[in-house]
Amino acid sequence: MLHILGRRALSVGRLTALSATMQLRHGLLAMSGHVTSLKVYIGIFLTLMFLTGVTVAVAYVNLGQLNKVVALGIATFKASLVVWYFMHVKYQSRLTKLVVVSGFFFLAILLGLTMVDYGSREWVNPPASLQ
Amino acid sequence: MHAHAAHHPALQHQFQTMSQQKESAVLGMWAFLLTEVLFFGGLFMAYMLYRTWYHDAFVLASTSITIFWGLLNTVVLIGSSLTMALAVRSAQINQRKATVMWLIATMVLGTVFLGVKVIEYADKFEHHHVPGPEYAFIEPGHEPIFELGPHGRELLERNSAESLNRTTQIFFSLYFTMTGLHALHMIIGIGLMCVITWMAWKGRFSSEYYTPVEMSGLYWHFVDIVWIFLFPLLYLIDRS
Amino acid sequence: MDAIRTIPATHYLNNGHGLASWLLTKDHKRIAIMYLVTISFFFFLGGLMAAGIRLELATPQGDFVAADTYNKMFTLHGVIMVFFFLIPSIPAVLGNFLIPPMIGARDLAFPRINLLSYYLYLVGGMFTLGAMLSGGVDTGWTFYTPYSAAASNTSVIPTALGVFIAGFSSILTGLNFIVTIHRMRAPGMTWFRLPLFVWAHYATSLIQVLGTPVIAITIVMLGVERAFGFGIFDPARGGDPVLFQHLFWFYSHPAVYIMILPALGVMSELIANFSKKKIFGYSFVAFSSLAIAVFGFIVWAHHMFVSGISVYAAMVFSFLSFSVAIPSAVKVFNWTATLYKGAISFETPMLYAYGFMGLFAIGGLTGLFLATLGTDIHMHDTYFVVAHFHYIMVGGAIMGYLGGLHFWWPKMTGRMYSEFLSRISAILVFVGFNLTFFPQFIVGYLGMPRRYHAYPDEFQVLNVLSSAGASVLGLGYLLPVIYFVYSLKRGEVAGPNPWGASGLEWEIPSPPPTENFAVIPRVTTEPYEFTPHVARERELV
Amino acid sequence: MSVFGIPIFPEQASSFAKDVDALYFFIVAVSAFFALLVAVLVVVFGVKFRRKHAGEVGARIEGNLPMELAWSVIPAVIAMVMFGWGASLFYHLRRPPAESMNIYAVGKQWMWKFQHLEGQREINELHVPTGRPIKVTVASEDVLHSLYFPAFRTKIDAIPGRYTQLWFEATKPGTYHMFCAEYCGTNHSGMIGSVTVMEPAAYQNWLAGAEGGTMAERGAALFSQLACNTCHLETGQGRGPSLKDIYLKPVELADGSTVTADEAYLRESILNSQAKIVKGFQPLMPTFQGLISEEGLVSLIEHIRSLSPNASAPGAPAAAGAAGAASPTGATNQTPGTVR
Repeated sequence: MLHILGRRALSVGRLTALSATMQLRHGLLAMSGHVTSLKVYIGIFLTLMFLTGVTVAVAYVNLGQLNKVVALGIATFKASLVVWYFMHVKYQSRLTKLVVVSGFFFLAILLGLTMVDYGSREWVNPPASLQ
Repeated sequence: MHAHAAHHPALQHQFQTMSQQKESAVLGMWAFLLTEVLFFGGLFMAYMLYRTWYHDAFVLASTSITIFWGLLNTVVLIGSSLTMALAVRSAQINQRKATVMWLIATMVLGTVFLGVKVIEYADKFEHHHVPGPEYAFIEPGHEPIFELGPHGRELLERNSAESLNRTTQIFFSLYFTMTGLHALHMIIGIGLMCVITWMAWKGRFSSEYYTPVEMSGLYWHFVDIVWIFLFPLLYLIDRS
Repeated sequence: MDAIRTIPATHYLNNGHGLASWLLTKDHKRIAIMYLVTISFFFFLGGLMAAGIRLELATPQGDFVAADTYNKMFTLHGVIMVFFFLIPSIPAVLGNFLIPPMIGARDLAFPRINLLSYYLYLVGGMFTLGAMLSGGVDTGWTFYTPYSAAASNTSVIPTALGVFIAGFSSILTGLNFIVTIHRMRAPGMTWFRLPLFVWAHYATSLIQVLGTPVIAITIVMLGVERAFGFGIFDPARGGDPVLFQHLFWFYSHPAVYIMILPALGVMSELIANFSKKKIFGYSFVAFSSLAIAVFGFIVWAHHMFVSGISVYAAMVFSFLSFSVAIPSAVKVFNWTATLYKGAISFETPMLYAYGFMGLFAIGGLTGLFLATLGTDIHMHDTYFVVAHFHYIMVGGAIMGYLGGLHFWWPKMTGRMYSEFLSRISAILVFVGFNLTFFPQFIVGYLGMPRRYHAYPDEFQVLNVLSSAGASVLGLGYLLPVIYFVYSLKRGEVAGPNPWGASGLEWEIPSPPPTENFAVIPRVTTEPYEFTPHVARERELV
Repeated sequence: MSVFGIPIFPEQASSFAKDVDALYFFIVAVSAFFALLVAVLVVVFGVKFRRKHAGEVGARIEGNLPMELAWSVIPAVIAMVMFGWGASLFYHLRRPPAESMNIYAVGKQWMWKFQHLEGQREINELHVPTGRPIKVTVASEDVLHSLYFPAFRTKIDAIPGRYTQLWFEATKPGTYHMFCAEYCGTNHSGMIGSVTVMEPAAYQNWLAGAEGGTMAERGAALFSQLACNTCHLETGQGRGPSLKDIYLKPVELADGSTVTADEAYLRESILNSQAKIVKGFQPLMPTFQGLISEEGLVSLIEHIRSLSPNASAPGAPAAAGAAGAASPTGATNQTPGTVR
């Protein structure tokens, strides 16, 4: 952060110019949008169907702890396909992509930092390495 | 107004150009979906915690749910995502009738999904799998009313009926809250689409202006994504 | 000079008459005025509750009202002040009014959604009022489980529903601002030419969009638990009541920044304009707003150090909590440096700005005691905490709100208020505030817990001081109502730029026309450019 | 400490009160320095750079990077000092010494109930000796409460469904406040009590006034009253495992994992007996959920503890795990029971 701040303070002019370019770009970008071909849509649909089958099938195979990793991995991949193609993020501005990513970033903060508490509740004694 | 911008009837007064208007709508919709991610995120947090705490109960409760209905609904919902995407595409390329048709197809599939949900809920009501005073997952001393998974017997033996009744209730509380809110989103989506379909029928959209179709599409796909996660999390815990 | 001090023939206030022209308006300025009226109502309602609380605490015995009534009073005080006053105050009134003209736009990106968010706010408020009239609610504004889910027999669900609905109002306002700031800036209005007020609102909006849904879902879970007997947080069903606190504070800690960040934005405007000087280290101040917004999301469990979270989690969160202190400190230092070699004058808004600097500094610094684990164990849930957050929220957010309101009042109404009375009011607020809340630091470290209806005798003197201060503070808050209302008809005509301030909003007439700008301006200068001929001084009475 | 008869500073009556206050004064000093610095600068600038005439504008100063960095980094360093100091003190405050004396506290709407091992029971009053670390294990029968001793500078929430704990070593005889610090409903402020710190001899005298036997004896009575003794034979031949010498010992479970038989585990096993089945035994024990009060529960645990004369008093925050997440072994067990 500080690094960025520092650079910014040093070169007000450059960044101002940069923002001006961004302004310009937003005017040109994405007027009537990208028309995705039927083939892509059908292909994505079939992939999603296939992955649904895989996720059900895998549930019947005992992979131990890996089961939930695989299930969530497939779900995440499916969701990404929907976001990327059906929701046209592929053809959207970087800002939209940033918005999508930040949603999951903040969700990760919520889940991750809460689990910091629950994950260490049973550390009755500090792990040997800390003692 | 800027002189060079062709004054499209759908251009609102606060905007200078159609592209500015559309970009605003897209960003606004995505910001809204961001909100939705965090909204369901709270439920996923609770789910994650209790699944770790009450693993046995979650496995048993998950096995008691019929995969068939969940799978059917997944297919239906992904199908509806396809038809929705095609509706947007038709609007983009000025095919009014196709737009209306695909929108109707989407609504039909959405309704099928809700119908299946009704069947599933009714089943749970009948078997007292709805949390509350009537709740009973397993009658002490009785065989469970659902088919046990491969480890089911073992899980059943190492937990008492009382403790399972207590902790599976958390699973079903989350099940009903998650699927209930998801279904509510679908109902709102279908309502939204009724309006959009009517607008499409009236010829309000064109390759110049189809933002409302696209926005409802984004919403609908998001609802689909939520289900893509709910399906494995609720239906598919450890069937091996 | 008098020639330019006129009220234009048509402006947003007289463009359309009758109730419907207000209730169905899509003009961001009219919506801002409707918010102003409504939140003022809630502010005085919440203030009434505060008066009841301070009256009760004047004696140790708990003899003014019954314990139940007292509990309902502090609950409603908290719920109303947090959700129906502080959170909407600056964004919904000043932000709504000023962001479009500041960035050179005709309106927000989604005027209809703006109106919708006002009505959501109103409906949420009605639910809460309804809950109050139907017997009140006694859970505290934090709604902690299992008390709220199982033990309390008051109107928890209607109140929570009110908060839930108002939450969506907040989300939609934030969403509208984000899109507006991204997409509606006039040509040449680059990110680094934005007034810092806009930066602060952008950061605030991020929190509103990202945080509010989490409390919404938490309320839903609480609601289904209470209404249908679902088990999620209930320990009797194996749930964890501490999970509620995690989810609650994931929103409610960042919510503190929803309340204070816009006030920080107002401060930057006031300090720049009343010292006629560019803000020192503009980009640091701008980025510190974003840093506060983002870091605000990783510190929440410092509200839970004695709630039974793990020792190690407490350490992680304590460490992270200090990260928020740095950008806040940076802001204060930058404002101070801005004053250096400025051309400072002390009209009422600047008095508020000075008051704000002092109170916000104390509020922020006392936060260090609570982020530090060793001391928080003793201070948690005592009056020290109460004093600390009132220094931030009342001393910070409300001082910022009032300062901003005094600064932009001529823009909103076209008229000036009494400078004499407003200065008196600013001084009363500052003195009354310190008298009310400073003793609470002391009584807090002595160990007096918060939410106590009766307390041990030896705390009485400090409590009486606090109650006495509250009456001065109350007077300070009532005065503006009088001179503001008076100014509407009789106030001196202000003209477009009575302060000689910089910023696009001062280049349009006061009150502005409905469309703000007849021609969308083209921006060519940095923010806070003051040149001698631009700085027109208004002679003071 | 008081000024003109107004108290302004609480008594220091525990071994770590001085440490907490030292950290407090350190932060006060830092805060006062920065608050005064800003206040003085703001006032001086306000006077010195007052606008002299209409139309005057401030000097053009954009910013100064070294200064910005200085006032970002210096506060950051000071903050880290506070964090480190606070965290190490906190660690000390949260870990009872191994030789602590046990007292059990149960919060309920709206009173605190205490039990001493020797059998004394008190409501809203607590008697403790000086010079010995005392560990208070805290439970709640209904909603959240928080046990708070300002003079000792410590508090902890009472959470239904699990145990939490705090400890202190009283240093100064006298009577001090005891509060409930977490809002718990109508008579929240009615949960004010007092803690009386006594010289050890006086405390022994006070204990001698106990009626109805020690806590362990009460627990033993309850043990047979609930017919626990019919299965939990000391020989280990009964239908339930022997409880002799199990306290704080590892217990192997049916699913292959191991837990430590601490208060949290014992509590869970009584209330929700099938949560963690001991290896080699059938899940036959009835659930005592709802049949036994929090106070009875702690007596039972105390009885079980007394069957392990060689186990040292717990030195670690055993209760913290009561509602913990999955055990580190990844065991797939049900967690804790609760009393309603």
